[in-house]
Amino acid sequence: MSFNTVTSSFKVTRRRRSPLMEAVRLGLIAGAALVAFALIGAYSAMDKRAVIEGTVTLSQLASLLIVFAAGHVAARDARSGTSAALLNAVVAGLVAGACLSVLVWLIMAVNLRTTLVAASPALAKALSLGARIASLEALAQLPLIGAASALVGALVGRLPAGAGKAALTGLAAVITAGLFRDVFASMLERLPDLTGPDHEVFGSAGLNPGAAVALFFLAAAFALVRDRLALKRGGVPRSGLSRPGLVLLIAGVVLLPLVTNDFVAQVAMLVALYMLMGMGLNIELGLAGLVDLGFVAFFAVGAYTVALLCSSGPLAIADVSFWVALPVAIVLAAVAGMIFGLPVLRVRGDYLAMATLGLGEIIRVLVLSDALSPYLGGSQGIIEIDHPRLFGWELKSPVALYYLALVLAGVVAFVSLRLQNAKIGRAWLAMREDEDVAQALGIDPVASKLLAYTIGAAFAGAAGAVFAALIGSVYPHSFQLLVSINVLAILVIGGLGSLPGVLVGAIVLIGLPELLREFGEFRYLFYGIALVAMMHVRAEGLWPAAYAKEGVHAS
Amino acid sequence: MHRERKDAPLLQVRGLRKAFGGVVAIQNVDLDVAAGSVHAIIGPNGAGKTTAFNCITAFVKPTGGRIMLAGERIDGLPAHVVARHGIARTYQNVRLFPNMTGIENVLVGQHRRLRATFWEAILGTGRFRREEKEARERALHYLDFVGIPHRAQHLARNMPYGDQRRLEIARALVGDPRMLMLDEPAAGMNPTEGRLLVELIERVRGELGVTVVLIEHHMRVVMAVAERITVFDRGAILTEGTPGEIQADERVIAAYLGRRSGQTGPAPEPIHAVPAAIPTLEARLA
Amino acid sequence: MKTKLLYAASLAALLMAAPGARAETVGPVTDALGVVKIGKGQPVVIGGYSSQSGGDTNQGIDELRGSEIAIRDFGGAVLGHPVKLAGEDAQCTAEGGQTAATKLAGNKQVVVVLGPSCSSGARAGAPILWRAGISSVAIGATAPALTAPDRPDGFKGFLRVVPNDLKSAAFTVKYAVEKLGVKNVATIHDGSPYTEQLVRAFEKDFTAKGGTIVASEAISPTDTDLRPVLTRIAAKKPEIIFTPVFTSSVGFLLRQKDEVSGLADTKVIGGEGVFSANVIEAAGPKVVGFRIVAPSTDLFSDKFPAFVKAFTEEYGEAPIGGFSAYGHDAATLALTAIKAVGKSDDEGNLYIGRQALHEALMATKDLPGLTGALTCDANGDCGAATYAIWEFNSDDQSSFAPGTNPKRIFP
Amino acid sequence: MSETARSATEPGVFAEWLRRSTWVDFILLAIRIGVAALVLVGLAGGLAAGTYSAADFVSFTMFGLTIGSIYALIALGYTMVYGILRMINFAHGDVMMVGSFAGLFAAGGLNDAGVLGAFPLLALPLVLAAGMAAGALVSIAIERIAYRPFLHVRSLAPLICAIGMSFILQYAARGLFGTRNRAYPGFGWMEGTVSFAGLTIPIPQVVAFVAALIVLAGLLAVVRLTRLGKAMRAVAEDRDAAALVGIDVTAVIVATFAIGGAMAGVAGVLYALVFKQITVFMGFFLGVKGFAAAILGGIGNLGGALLGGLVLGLAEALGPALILEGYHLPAPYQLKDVIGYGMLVMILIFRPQGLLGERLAAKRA
Repeated sequence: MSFNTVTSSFKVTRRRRSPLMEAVRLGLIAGAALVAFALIGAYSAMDKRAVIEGTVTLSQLASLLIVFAAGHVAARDARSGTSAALLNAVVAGLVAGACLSVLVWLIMAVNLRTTLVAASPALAKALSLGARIASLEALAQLPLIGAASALVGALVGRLPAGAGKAALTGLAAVITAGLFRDVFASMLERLPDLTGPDHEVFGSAGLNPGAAVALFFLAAAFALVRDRLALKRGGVPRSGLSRPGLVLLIAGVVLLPLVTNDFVAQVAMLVALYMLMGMGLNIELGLAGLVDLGFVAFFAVGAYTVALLCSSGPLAIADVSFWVALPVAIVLAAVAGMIFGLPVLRVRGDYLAMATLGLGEIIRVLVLSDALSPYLGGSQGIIEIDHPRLFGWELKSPVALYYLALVLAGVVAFVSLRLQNAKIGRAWLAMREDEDVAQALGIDPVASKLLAYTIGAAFAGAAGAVFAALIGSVYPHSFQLLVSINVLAILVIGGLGSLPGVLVGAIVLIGLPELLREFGEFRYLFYGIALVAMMHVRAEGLWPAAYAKEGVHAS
Repeated sequence: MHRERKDAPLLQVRGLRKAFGGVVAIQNVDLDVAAGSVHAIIGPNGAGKTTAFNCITAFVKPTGGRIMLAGERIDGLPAHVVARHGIARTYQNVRLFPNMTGIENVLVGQHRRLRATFWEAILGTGRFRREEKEARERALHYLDFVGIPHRAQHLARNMPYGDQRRLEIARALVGDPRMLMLDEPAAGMNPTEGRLLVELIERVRGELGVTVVLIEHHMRVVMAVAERITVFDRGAILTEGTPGEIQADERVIAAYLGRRSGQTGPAPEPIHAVPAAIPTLEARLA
Repeated sequence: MKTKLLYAASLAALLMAAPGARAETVGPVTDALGVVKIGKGQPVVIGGYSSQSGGDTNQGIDELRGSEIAIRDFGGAVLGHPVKLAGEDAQCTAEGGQTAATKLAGNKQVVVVLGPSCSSGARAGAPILWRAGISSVAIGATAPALTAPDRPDGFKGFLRVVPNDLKSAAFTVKYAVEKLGVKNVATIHDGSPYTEQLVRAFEKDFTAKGGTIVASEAISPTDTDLRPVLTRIAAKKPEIIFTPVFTSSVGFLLRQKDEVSGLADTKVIGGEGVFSANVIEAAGPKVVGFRIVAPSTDLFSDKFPAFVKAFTEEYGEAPIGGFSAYGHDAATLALTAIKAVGKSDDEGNLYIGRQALHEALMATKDLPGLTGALTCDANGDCGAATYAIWEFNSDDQSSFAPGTNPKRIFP
Repeated sequence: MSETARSATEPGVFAEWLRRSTWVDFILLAIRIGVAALVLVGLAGGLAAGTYSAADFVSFTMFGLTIGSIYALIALGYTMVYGILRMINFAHGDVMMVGSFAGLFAAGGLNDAGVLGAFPLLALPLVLAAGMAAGALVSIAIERIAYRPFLHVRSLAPLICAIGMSFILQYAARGLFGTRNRAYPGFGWMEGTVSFAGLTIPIPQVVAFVAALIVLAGLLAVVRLTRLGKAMRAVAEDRDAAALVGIDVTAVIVATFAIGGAMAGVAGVLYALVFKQITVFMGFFLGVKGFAAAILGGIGNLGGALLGGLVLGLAEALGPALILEGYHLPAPYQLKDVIGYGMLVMILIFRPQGLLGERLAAKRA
């Protein structure tokens, strides 16, 4: 049964149905999503986190949004008039809510827990929203709330374009502020206290209700004003990121850790590390078209090199400065790339993906093994790695190390750009476009792929070196296949072959999930959903490479 | 360093054979292309012309036989090494780098001419910049040479078909080949474009001194530019000679006619083209 | 100009970010490391970090669930304030531990932190928390170095309720040598820092006592067919196999052991990671006769079944490993200390001094926990550390109850 | 004339090889020699060490065949889908996990209904059917979500989507069914063992091996004898041409995914019957191994999938004992994945068509 609920929510076939049937169908889809959300345990977990203090929890918000979307879609049907559209939305909302009611009733009436562990009385209690568990009142209120939320969704869709957009902007602002409470709260802490102690914007978990209302109207007003201005200038209100957007983004990347707390700096640091790796893989995959799932191996080579050279622990083979170890790490990673690259690069496409996956796993298993543990520490890793020193300063805090990673990322971006616009970069692109033709033009495919692979590996080695210095210890557990998959996903989400895309991808896939770290058990579930959704909505990535964009406009 | 004697064959093919599984595509192909000449290969569809091309440019590995360019064996070498010996080609169904611009396509064609190293590129040294600048100028020059100077900044995939063909020729020429191999360059062209193509091929041979081998169905074009013609039929060479000899050869006409009756979709042009080409040829010779 | 400004700004940031808590007086409390003020009706926030994703998810989720049950058992409140557990994901990696710890350290309301599950995370995370004045009570980090007398200053704020590997290894050796009188032992670890370290400690102790390690093998947690490695072990003819690996591997090991000739009479001794009902399900009938080294809970044996019952009701499944009990004990230890040092003013605000809390934690003595009486020593080891050998005697999962199944057979 | 010229200048074989080869070929030859030397030295050392008796080696072989049958079952599903789409279904291993759980719940239901006790022989087909149905359903969903929208674009989207689906399946299953290890029921008659050539083999292992053969035969029959099979082969050969001659390509692909998913379900249930316990995270790496087996045998080749699975299983079981033992490495079985993946990499480099396959890798490129 559970599988049917999961799959049925995806079966969106485009058949002509009567509007009412369509509304019921949408309601059922939303209901299935709600039930799945509850049954995987996400509802209970997220119910502990408030978005608006004492008013709305994260799971309630998510549920409301699902129904909101269903109502929005139900009312979008162009065939029906406003009242009919609103009625459709209400129906969809009622149905969706009713699905949850049925779930609550089932939980209490039948023992589902032998199969579905999350179908607990606690879940039923949470879904009863304060009423007596599974009482008539509790069961009846869910469809009503659903209908209301769907109605709002429909209304927002039926508003004049500007107003609707403003409402959505306001909503988005409140949700963002509530979700990323920790970031904004830490920023506010650094500002002089303007609002006074009794008017705190944030409670212990989320926005305070008053602040939420104020924020909603502020953001909505801002959106309205911006649209007006844009219209006045004769432009179409733009969506998506533009050149000023890029400048803003970079400014944010550079400055954010300064105005918030160590945690944000730490996350930014991880984002910068993944950017480094992403740019390495971008050379391999984005430019040369080599799918590499063993990328983490070079990250490991860099990290272990620094660990062995800079540790004061028992396994150290030297105790030199980080600045000496860094180039060594980069060179060794590059050499490793060359050694692995040579044999595997004659393989193409998915085969290459599997061959590199195999190589990455081989490296991990070897590093972990008892056979090599006298040299690499096995599962105990290498500890007591010194932090880098710069003019007598020990780069120890997340902020300092973040800037170290950022500077390296800048250098790597510069090198990438230079190479892209040189003979070798053109050769890579040509190889990606049509390997046979490129070869017939005199490009040695193995040599140029090998160079791409080597350079990519070198960048990953640099990331690994910083990683070791940041954590102060390295363990084989940090070099799982997941890291390679993460980097690959960053590239695809950001836009293959696009440097700004790497930045955006790293922020979206590494930065945002980190801020929701407390829901770690659902991290990869949402990660998976995000990957799939992204491919459907915007397969070319959030910030596609310039030429791809040009192509879209021109054709 | 490779100075070709005008009379010596630039390309020598001996006993070339290629089989795909059990199917023999070509066999016993002997071919001599004189340096500085324009040599056409004609024949009905499926006669093995493109397979021979692919063997010469190392796109496929020959099953037997040997290929020599200016006395050096090139069969069995990887395609990029063959390219470095000085063979450039175009493709029956244009194969550009669709997501790269015109100038980028031509720049890729200069790959083996450019000397700046990887480190020079990263550091942006003077030599690198000079070379890049010169390469761009050269690329523009060749775009101009083939007649599409205005396409430099367009994505290859957005260009009209005729321009794509020209771009492909520019990309092949820019690497200073000794021999240019054109696979049906006039396919899909109207008579005007065909004439321009003839002119272009003449200039390639005349101004650049590049030997040209072409596969072509448009007899008008073939008879206008070729000095020698090799006729393929059913995987083997039927005959070889000057345009005049070929036009007089009964077997050639029979081969075309014979194929025509047995085949569903051959090139419609040849039958009418063979006689119609004669005035053009005479005009050229005069 | 712009770059100069930026430079100045980053320097300023570096200064601001520099660690160091200062003495602070808030309300009625003065404390060397700072004071947490909890407004009237506001929750007391206890941080938690454990492995919520990645390969060790089961263990990490179990642990924080154990802590949640402890908070419930404590009445859900301390000194009139509700208790809130802010659980973070430490992923059982160093960087995960570091990130989670940084996040918790950034939250000024966090009073104390429970966790992490893994020594790698503790090594990276504990110093960060202590720099922010926050003590941490580890649940599953067993590396001896973390509470060694010569540990770095950053680990002063680190306590743990799980006994370190040396204690459990020493006890196991004692059992093998004194009770069983065996000479030849094989060991298996699964490449995790915990099992490897424990196995190494055991091997060292056992060899010192005159025993021989005939085979020291390793598997991977994702291995499903252990018969080849068991065949290799069988060739060395050990009397017992010591392997503190986790539930899946134990299940495969026990089920497949009898398919390998020559091991039928070789006893397997597991670790406390499988002190749970789930190992009965995983190993099926072969669990009978399986022995594990786990805390001796006989003093409080009525508590443990109650805990398992409460856990099962809350989460729909019984604890998967043995570490949920440590999660419970860590929370109990922390709440007891908070209760001891928290001071309320007339308006109902609660004040907790960080240094005072740390001292109260370190002063814990004979606190009744699920795993025994908790007493902290000078280095932060609070584990009850009274071990026992338990033997499973039934393959009925519902029969899991320390005392009956598994039954304590030593001492 | 040319004949004589040819024979006069015909160089020796070595000179000819030297002429044709580039630096890459030299290095690859060096790698070949190096790997061969490593294996041979290890082999000699391993045999000389004499750690194991002949009976041990017979046991190793049996273990290898058991796990190999499981790999083969997974590989069969893989190879079906890959043969048609030329895309890795990264989530295939997780489909197997879903099938395994579906079988578990079916068995639980049957047990509660008393069917298991009353008709023990009926249990296996019913449980298998449940696993197959669930596998097929999930697999069809994966096709719909991850593959169909990207059928006509050359991009990484299907790969990324499939990775996403793999995460979704694993973690949704974790949320729904919990993290604990689940014991799989035996069905009475499956609990026993059979004796064969002096070995005592548990019945489920025999069942798994036989099932792999039956599944292979069934798939071969489908592909060779049915209309659907013909259509599948046509689509595998050339999707566009198949569409031109009136084959409903989408339907064929869906059917292929369904069959592949059902095979994964079979693999899941049999895996569980052999190894007796399952968890929600078990699928991913088994899937990778299954894919390795498919490549080893020659992707798209059904017989190859079976052979590849068995060879991979044997390599993992025997490799450490035969090769690593010779180097006196501590804990050689920890390195069995090095052997498994190493074999995969070597096969990809030196014989991309696999043991039985045609040269697809080059053809596709």
